Amino acid sequence: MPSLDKMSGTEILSVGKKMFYGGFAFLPLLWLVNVIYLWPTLKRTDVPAQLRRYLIYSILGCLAWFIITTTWYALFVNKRVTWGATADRITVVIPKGV
Amino acid sequence: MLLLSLLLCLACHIHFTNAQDIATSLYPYIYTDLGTWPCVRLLNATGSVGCQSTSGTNGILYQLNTQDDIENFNQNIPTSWEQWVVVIPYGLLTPSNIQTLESSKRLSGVIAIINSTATPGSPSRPSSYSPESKCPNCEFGLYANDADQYTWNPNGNSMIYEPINIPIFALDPIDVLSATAYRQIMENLNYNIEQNYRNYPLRAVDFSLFMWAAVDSATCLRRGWCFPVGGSSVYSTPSPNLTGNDGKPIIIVSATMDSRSVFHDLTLGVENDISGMVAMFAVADALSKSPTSVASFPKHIVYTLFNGEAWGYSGSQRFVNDISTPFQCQNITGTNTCPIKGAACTQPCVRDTDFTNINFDNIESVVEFSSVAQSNASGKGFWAHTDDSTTSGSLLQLFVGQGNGTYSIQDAASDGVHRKLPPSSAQSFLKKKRSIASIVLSDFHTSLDGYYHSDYDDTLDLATASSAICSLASSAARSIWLSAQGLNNGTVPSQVTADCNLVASLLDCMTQNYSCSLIQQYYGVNNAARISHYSSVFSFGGVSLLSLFAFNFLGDKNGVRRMNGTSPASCQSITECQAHEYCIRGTCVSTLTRYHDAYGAGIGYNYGTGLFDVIDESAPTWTESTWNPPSMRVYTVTSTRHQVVELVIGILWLVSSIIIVLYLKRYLKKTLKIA
Amino acid sequence: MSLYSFFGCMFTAYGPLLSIFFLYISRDAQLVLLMVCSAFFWLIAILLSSVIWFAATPARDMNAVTILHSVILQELFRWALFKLLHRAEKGLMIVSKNPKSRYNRSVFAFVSGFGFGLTSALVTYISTLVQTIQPGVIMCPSCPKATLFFISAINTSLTSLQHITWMMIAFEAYLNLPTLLGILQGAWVLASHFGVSYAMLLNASESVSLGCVYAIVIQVVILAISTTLVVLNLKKHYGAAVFSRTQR
Amino acid sequence: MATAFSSPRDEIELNNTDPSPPANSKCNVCQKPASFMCSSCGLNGPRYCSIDCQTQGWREGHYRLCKGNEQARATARSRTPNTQTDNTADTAATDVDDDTSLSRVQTRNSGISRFGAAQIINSRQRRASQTAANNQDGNIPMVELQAGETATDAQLDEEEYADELRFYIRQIYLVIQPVVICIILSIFWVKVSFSGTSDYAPVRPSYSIGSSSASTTTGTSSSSSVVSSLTTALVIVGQIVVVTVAIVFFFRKGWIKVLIGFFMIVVLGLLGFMTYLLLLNLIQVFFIPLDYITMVFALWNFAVVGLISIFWKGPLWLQQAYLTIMSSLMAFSLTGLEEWTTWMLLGLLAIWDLIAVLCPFGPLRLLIESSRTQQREVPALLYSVNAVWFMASMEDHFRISRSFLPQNGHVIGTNWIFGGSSRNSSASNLQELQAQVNRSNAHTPEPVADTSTNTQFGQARSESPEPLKEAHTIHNWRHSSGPQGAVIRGPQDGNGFTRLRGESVNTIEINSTDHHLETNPTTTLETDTVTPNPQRSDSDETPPDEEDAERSGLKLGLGDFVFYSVLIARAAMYDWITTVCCTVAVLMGLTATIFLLVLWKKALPALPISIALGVMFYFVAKAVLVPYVGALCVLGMVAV
Repeated sequence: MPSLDKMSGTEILSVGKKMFYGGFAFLPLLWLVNVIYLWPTLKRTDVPAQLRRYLIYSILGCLAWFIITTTWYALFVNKRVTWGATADRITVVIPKGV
Repeated sequence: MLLLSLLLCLACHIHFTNAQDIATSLYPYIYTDLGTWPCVRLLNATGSVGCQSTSGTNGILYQLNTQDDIENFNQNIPTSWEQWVVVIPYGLLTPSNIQTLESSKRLSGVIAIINSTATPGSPSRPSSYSPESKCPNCEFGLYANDADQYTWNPNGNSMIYEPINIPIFALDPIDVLSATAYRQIMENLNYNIEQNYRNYPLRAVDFSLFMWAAVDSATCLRRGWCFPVGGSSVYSTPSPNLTGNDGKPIIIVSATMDSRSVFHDLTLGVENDISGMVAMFAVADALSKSPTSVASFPKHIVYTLFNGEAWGYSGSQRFVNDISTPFQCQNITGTNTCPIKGAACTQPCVRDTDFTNINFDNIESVVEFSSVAQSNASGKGFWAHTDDSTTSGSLLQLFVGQGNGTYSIQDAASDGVHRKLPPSSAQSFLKKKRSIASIVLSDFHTSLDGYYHSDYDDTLDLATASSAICSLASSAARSIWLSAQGLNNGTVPSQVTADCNLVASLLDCMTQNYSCSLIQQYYGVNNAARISHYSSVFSFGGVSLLSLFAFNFLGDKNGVRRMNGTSPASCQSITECQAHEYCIRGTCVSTLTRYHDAYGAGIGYNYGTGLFDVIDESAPTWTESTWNPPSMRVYTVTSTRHQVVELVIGILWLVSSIIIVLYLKRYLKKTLKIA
Repeated sequence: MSLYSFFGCMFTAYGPLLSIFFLYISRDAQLVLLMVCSAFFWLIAILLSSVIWFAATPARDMNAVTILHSVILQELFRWALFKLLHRAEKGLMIVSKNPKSRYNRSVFAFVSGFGFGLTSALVTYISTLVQTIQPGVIMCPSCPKATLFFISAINTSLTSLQHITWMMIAFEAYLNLPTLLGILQGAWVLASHFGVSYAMLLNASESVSLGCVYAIVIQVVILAISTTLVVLNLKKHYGAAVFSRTQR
Repeated sequence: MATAFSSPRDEIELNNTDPSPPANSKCNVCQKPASFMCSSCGLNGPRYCSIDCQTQGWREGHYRLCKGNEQARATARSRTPNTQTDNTADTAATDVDDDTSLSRVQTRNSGISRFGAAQIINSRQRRASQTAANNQDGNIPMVELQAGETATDAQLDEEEYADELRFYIRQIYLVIQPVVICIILSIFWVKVSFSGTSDYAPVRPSYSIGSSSASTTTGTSSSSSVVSSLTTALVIVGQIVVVTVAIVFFFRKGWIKVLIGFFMIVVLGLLGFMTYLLLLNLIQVFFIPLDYITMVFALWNFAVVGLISIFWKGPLWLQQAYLTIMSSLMAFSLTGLEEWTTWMLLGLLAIWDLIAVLCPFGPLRLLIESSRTQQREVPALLYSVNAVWFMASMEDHFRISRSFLPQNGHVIGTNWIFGGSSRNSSASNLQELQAQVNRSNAHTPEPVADTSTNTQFGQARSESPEPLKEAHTIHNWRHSSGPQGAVIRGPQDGNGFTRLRGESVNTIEINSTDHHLETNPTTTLETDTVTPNPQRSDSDETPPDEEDAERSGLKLGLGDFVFYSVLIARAAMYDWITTVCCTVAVLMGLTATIFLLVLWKKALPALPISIALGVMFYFVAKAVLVPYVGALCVLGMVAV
């Protein structure tokens, strides 16, 4: 795995594109990695301009997922008791005493 | 080299297995573990009651002796940031007091002293302390729907119905272990008092009392983290050929087998359950001595000892339901979750089906012994409580007539106030069929015993109690002997008299010395001095010590010995006897004495999942949570100020060293071009 | 106790070591390796000492005896470490950031002393430190107002610093051993090591009141003397320019 | 483990021993046919027939003319300020455009050094008497010049030697960091999940703070369970052996894709399942209410991203984090074994590694052989006695021919064993020859390193097996020696084996062919002594980056990581003192190699040392040290 600055702009673009499309498989983390990984290369001149678009989309998708998951989790934690048996069924390890 | 080291280590490891890690070896120098009697969490259909705490709740020991101390706790505590564990007399353990203490935010736990005999000067017991509600179990009783129920327990503070989020432990020096715990706590408490709670280091306690269950019975049963409160009732009858369709009326002679209190390990209930149980035993013994066998009488006599009565009449309600509803057994082969081995029926899961012989419609009258120990000496004599003077008038007259001088039996309604039945199993029968004649015999008239369902209910004057119970048992036995023959008066043979020595020894066995000679006759028990009368949790086929004794005793009194020629057929174990025979006191006895399941009527066993679940929220659904082993330990603590000082010193030391190192580095770089 | 005293004790015991390590040693791979090596040597010494302690069953609870052979073993391994480093010095010199620096030898001594100090601090105190998270405490027998945990922390910290100075003096001593000076310096190291260890017997004695204070005072005094010795040595070698470095 | 490489390198030595000295060059001093040249002046410098002649010639005044001397001084000067030994020097070289003498010198030294390791040692020992004086006080050129004899050699030796040591020390250090992190992680897992409140801990020993001591229970059980645990350990090791053999088989068959697929699955499963187990612990210990939806989502992200970043692309730190976490997970899951099983397993595994690598028919060794004969990349399989190990450095597979050598703490062992063996095997003047040639190459004019032309050329050449083999191994070798573990980085993607090899080869080929073009008589020698040039060429064309150095550091191979972590996790289950002891032991095992190197010029692989020390320390500490400390230091309050 070569470090980025050894890669040509087109390669970087393809990497970014692959990671972006890969992220649609419920992989917001991949989007995040994509951004963190490739963002510094945006400064480079030989990197095609589309890359920026892909990265921005990745950020947006990542944010969307983040919001979704956090809201869901908050909902779950607070409503767990009231949901009763169904909540227990989807709980991994039911915490004792609460 | 590797192998060498391995061998070497093998050797040293095998030789020095006594090695301890530092934590283990240091532990005894810091902590003293004490035996504990916690108040635990119970749940019902609507929520949870009792105590719980996550592990590691700790605080400095602090003594509160009087009500004023509690009121002024907030002002008196020396520092406003430490946590305290208050040591209070059990009598001050009331919801309001706990609330007052908790409101100070400085309370982390409570230690309640029940018997403070070891320390003179500490406050004595209040005349009455009952943690029960003012009308115990009324919501499950016969008069649940009545507009104005009589409050039988006016001085009840319903402590046992309080959900409390701090740990509460009891101290009661009744045996060696608890005596050490008591002494330890007291010594450390006195040390703190000498230090005036200000000169650190002081002595602190920490509890762990972690309850698994939460929310309510339905939830915890579903999660399998709690079990229904209950046990096994015992019923027995002298008439072996009792069947449902023989048309003979049935007289139920009943008593309660269990009691209740804040600390289940200490539950004894001398007044509440033991006295009545002993009285019933005495009656059974007296009637068994009748020259003409009671089995031949025109009416059947059935003795019933109900378990779990303190928890919404669990035993009696279940018994009544089972005998009043037609029993059909569908034996599910294959997926059969009935835990009982050799069950007569796997669904419903029952040991035996003999209870079907008791036809509820044939039940004519119920005679129940409530608390009859006369310990609260409110005027010698007993009171006969009835639901309705018309239906049970004749029975009442019979009993009143049989009462003798010193311990007379009076009609509780004789003062013109009709209070109906006190909390009793009879209510369960009448709930099904109001026309049953019922009479509840008790030593209280207008209100329940002052220590009703309290941990204070643990002492009695053996002489007075035994004589009282003895006389009551005699008169009751005579009354029942008569009524079993349908007579209203007549001469009862002198044999039908309670054996006062038996009563005395029974009382002794039940209260203090469970491994007494009387019980040793039936089966071997050793070093079981005082057993808890809390019905504990129900398990299929499980039998508590009390049920075991009741079964053997009643079976012995009501059973028929099989004679090999002249001598009774002797046995060592039940395997040596024929079917339907039991090996009681070394002889094979055939008797109609059975256990019966007793747990909340609102709880049902789910044969699909093999778990219990709540089927009726209105009926009693009490469950007890599963808990990690509770622990309480004493140790020394320093003040928070002291600890903060340590922290500050550490930080200063660290920062200064950092500064020195940085300075030297720069200095060396600058001057020496190195480092 | 609580987290307060946990961090308090931790910073007190390991503060200097941590700051020295992260600010100075960890920046240089070679020094780290050197540190590990000397740490290893101290560990061997203490292991042997503990084996002796275990074997000598009757003398187990005589701490004086234990200290005796423990200190002797430590000094022996200090010497062995010196021998080792002396052989490797050439290599070390080459590898060091500035091979021709005249101060390398002192740096090596310092770092290996640090290794000794670090391991001794870890082995002797870390288990106690973990105990401070739990609520209970043990009070120091000689100073009933202070906790055993904190007093031990102070001792640990001082002792680790002592190890550094001892190592620097000892290396100096071994270098010019045949001479009287060398012998004297070596003797001082041995004596002060014994002094420190035996002084700490006061901590646990119920008879001597405020024993822990005496112990700490003695430690500080000895530390000061050893530091001045180090300073003198360094001055002798490198002139006044390096005076300040020796405060480490 | 990497000691396997002693063999191929030996053989290469032998391959290159026979060539006859060049005919057309005469010794400047004695006019015999010369086989040596002044390393500093290189091809256009004077030629000698023997050391003696050279030293004579030096005395006769060559030292005045010799460029190498000045440059050597330049080197000495230029090296002192920069801390980052060679990397920064190289970056400097690149910042300053191309062929400034500085860059050349730097790269030359860095280049030579790796290669010359063995010879340096030998020549050192040979000349111990002479250099003794100089060695005492650093390597200041002037001193040596005054000292006179073999100034150049001595001084260059010093530098090469220093390069060696610096490189290895740096490697070890880079290895130590992740090892320590991994160890800390495993300790944390253990402390958390054995804190008693978890039902999901791999095993529930009767160990709990304060209540009961582990030793009593294990002690009672130990004597009886030793046999059973031994069998268990044997079973596990057997599985590992089978896996290894299977891997070797696949590899020889050339089913690389199968291997990759297999290991991808393994990694996925590991990341998924082990993380799941650990998660169960954590959420139970900390009473976290977690629902399956969230958990599956999180696990899926974690595992897949890990897979991608390990096998394909991702930030380096992320990759390293994954590898470290994974090894700690592995160690954690291995703590589930019964105590004695763990010890047996550790011992047996260490032994098995040695066998697999050292004995002539060890699978790993065979693997190397085949990798050489078949010119197929060995992804750092060497650590892979188990899947994790292999996976540990899978990304190697997709990188250009990167040797596993430098990435392994045991490299030193390799080099020195190699040095020793070749010393014994071949005539010592061969070594001298080599040494000389090194220096000579140091001065060969810089070849035109034009990548575009190189590529075709290389690919054209890359069919010929014989030079290829050399080139290939040399290449590895060079990287093994590259002070910053630098690699040729070029356009490449997942499946670029041939291309990568093509490149890696062609650089070599180019250089060697340069010399061919120069019709340098000593070509055959140079083909493998040529290392400096490609080193320089690619380090010129590509600024070396810290990443690679770190990456190579991490390449200790999670195999070792897991060994160490298991050892210390097991120790952490008893007491903190044992934990400290075992940690020191493990680090010492890593460090021992470097010190043995510095001391006796020979080294052992680190792993067995660490394991042996660790196990021994554990038991001694558990049986003796802990009560000792408890009595003396904790209660006696004596800080010895």
